[in-house]
Amino acid sequence: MSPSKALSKDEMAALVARDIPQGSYVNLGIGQPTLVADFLAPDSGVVLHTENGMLNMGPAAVGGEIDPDLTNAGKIPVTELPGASYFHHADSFAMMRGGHLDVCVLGAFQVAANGDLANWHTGAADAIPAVGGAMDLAIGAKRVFVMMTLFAKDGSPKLVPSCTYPLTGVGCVDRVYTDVATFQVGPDGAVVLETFGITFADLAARLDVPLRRAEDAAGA
Amino acid sequence: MSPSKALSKDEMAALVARDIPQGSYVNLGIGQPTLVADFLAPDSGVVLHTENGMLNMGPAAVGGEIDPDLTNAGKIPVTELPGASYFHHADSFAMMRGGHLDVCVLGAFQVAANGDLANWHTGAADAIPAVGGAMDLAIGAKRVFVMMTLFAKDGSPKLVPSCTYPLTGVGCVDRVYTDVATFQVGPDGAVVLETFGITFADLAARLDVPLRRAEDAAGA
Amino acid sequence: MTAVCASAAEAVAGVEDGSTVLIGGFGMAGMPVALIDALIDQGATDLTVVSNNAGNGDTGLAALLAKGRVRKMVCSFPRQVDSYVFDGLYREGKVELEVVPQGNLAERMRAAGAGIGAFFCPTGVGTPLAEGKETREIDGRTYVLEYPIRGDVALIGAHVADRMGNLVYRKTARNFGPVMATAATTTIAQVARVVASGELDPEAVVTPSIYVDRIVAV
Amino acid sequence: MTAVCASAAEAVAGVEDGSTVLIGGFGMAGMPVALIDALIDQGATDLTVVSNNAGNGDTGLAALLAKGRVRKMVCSFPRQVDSYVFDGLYREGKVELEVVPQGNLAERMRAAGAGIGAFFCPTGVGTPLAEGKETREIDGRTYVLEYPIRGDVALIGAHVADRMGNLVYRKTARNFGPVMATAATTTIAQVARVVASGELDPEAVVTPSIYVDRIVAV
Repeated sequence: MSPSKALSKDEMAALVARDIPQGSYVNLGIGQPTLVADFLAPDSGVVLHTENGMLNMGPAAVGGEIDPDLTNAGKIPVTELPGASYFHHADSFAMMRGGHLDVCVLGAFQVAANGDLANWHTGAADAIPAVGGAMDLAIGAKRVFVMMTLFAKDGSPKLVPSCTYPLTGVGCVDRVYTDVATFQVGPDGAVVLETFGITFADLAARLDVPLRRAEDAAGA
Repeated sequence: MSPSKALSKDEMAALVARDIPQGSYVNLGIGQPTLVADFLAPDSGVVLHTENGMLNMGPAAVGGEIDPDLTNAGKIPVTELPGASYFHHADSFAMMRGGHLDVCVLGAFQVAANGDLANWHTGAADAIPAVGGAMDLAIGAKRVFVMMTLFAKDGSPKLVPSCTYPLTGVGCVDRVYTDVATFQVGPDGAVVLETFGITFADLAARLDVPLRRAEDAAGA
Repeated sequence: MTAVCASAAEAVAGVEDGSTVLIGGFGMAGMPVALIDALIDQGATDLTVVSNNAGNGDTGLAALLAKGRVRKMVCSFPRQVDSYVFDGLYREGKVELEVVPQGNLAERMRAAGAGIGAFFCPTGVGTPLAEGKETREIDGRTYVLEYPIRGDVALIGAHVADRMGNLVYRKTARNFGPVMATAATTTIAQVARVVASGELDPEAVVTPSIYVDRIVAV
Repeated sequence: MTAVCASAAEAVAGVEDGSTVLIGGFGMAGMPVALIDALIDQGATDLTVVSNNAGNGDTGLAALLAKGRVRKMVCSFPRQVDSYVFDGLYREGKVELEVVPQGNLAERMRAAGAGIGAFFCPTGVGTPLAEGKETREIDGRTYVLEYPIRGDVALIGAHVADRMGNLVYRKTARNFGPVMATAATTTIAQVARVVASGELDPEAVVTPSIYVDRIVAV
C-alpha cells in the first residue's frame, strides 16, 4: 500500500508511533523525533525517557506549568506524568547504555545500509563539535529508529552505502523512517518496507544503495 | 608514658577513638572494632558508615527499637541518627572504594610491618572461605586502623615480617592498636608509638619484626 | 511493562533450569522469602545463585539450597552462624562456591546493568581472590580487571511499588535490590504493598519502573 | 565535616589557579550561578572546566568564560543557540575543547568517585571521539577504554541541604550534581535553603553528606 505522495513530518511521526509496541520505554531525540509523542495513543502505555534524568516525561509545559528545573534533553520545559521518577546523569546513561530502553528515535544526517549512523557532526572544518548524548543513544537502546527526509536539500540521498560524515555509532540503526519510504537496515543491507509517492524502481534509481523488497527479504 | 599493664578491649577501643579526628567519616569493622563507637565523644561529630548501605548509623537497637530492616554489617539491629542516609550496595562500596571514608577500623589475624593485612581467611584447607567487605574496606579508606591482640592464643605474634595467612590487602594498614603496644606500619616498617605493660626491649625481643621507636622514626 | 501479579507463584512462573538467579538481601534484611518459596514450588533447578550470603537458618535461600536446586553459589560471605545448610552441602561437595568481595559483587552487577564491558578495580589486588586475573597499573596504582555479573532473573524484596513498577525500599533492606534490578533480564520484586501510580514521590523513587518486570504484594 | 558558609564568596574561597572545576547543570537547570559568580570575583584562572555545556547567554559559566578564566572546556555539547560567548572564544583559539559523549562524561566522573581505575565502554566505538583510544572485544562486542575524570573542586546546585551536608535536588535539575559531588576533592553546593539535620527523609537523600564539603544558601 503506497500513498500517492510523500509524507509530512507529522505523518512520519505517526508512522514511527504506530511501530512502537505497547508499553515500551522510549527515548525521543531532540528535534523531529519529539513529534512522535503527539501520535502515541493515550492508552499505549509508552513511557518516555529523557536522558537528562527522568522517566515518564509528559508533554511540553505551557503557561504556569513551566518550571526551569523540569526540561527535556532539548532544554524545552516539559511536565511529569504520574509514576515519573528522577535520577542523576550516571544512572540515566547507565539505563541507556545497559540496553534497558526498548526504542530510541533519532534524527540523522546519514544512515548507511549496514546501520551505521552519522548525526552529530557535518565534519566541516569550522564547525564546533558537539555530541551530547547522541553516541550514547545510538548504541544503547534495543532498537534504534531514525527519522529523516530521504534526501538532503541539495538532493543527495541520506541513505548511503557508507557514511561520509563522522560516525555516531557503528551498525546501530534498525529502521529508517523517511518522507518517501521506510527501510530496515543492518548487516543484510537495506530492505524497503513501505513507499510513499514513489515506486520501488524510482527509489532504487535515486539511491546508491542496493535495495530489496520486504517480500523478497522475508523469503530470503 | 607506658601504663603498667596490658590494655583491655575497651581500653584499646578508647585508644582508637582518641585518634579519630573530629568530624571523620568512619567504618567500624565487625567484632571488636564496633566497641570504638562507645568511646567516641558525643560532640565528636564522627559519622559512622555501615557498608550495607547507611551513613550516620546510631547505637545498637534495644527493645522496641529493633527493626529487621535496619542492621549493621554484622547483621546486628542498629538505630539511625538525625542526618542519616540510605543507599544501595553499589553506591555504598563506591563510597569506600573511592576513598571517601576517613578511617576504617578492622580486626586482623596478621599485619605485616609493611602494612599488608590478613583478616579474612586462615588458609585452613577445610575452612569455608568468606570475605564479605573485608577487601573493599582494606583498600578503601584514607587511613586503615587495625585493632587486635598482639599475640595469638598460642603466643605467636600477629605483627609479622610477612603475612603467612592469605592477604586481604597489600600495604593498606596505617596503624595497629594492640593490647600491649600501638604501631605505625607501612613502607618504612614498624614504629612503636606507645607500649602498655611491656618495655620496648621486651617487645622487640618477642617480635620478628625490626622495630623503631617513635622518637627515632620522627627524627629519621 | 510491569506486571502486577496476583501471587508469588505467578510472579516466578517460567524460571528455567540452569538459570542464573540474583537474590537480594543482606542476611534476612531485604531477602525476598516469598519469591524464593515460590521458586522452590516452581521447581527450577541447576541454578547459579548470586547473593551476598548463602542462606540463614532453614528459610529463604537456605531452603532453596536444602532442596538441592543450587549448583553454584556466587557470594561474598557464605559462612555465618546460621548458614549450616550451605556449610553442609559445601563440605559434601554438593554445591560449588565462588567467593567475590562484597563491593565487587555489587559493582560487577552494576556494570552488567550499565552496559560496562569490564572495569579495573583496586579491590583484592595481591590476594588469592585476584589470582589469575588480568592486572594493570594506572597512575601508580594496581587494579584487577573485573567482568559483569548478569542474571537471567533477579528476585528482590522492596517496600512499596506503584502500579508502574517504581520501587522504594526500607532502611538497610535496600542493599542489593536496586543493583540486581538493573542486572537481570527479568526482575521480580516482592513488596509490602502496591499503590497507584503517582503516589510515590518521583524524587524518592530508588528503582525506576524500567527495571522491574513483575511485582507481587505479599 | 561539611561547612555551612555565610556567603558564596566564603564557599568558593581557596580555589587555586590551574584547578579542574566540575560545574553542574544541564543548560541552566541545576547550574550553580551564585557559586560561579563568586568564583569570578575570587579570581582563580587557568581553569579546566568540566560541564555538560559551555555556557548559555551571558551569565554563569558563560560569564566565567567571558572573563578569560577558562583554559579548557571538557563538555558534551558546547554548541547551543545561546553559547555565543564560548563560540567566539573557541573560534579565536582562546579556549581548548575536549568533546566527550554525555554518558561518558557522567560515567568517567562516576568512576573517579567510585575508585574505578578505568572501564571498557561501548559508547563512541568506531567514531572520531574514540580515535587513538584502546579498544577490546569482550563477548563479541567492541569497547573503548575510558579513564576517570577527577575534579579539584565541584560547584553544584541542589535544592535543600541539611546542616550535615545531605542534599536533595529538584526534578531534572538533579542531572550532574550527584555525580560531580563524588568526583571532586572539594565539593561546594549552593542550595535554596539549609534545614536542620533530621529534616530530610533519609530514604530520599540523593547526595549523602560525606560528599559535600561546603554549602551555602542563596
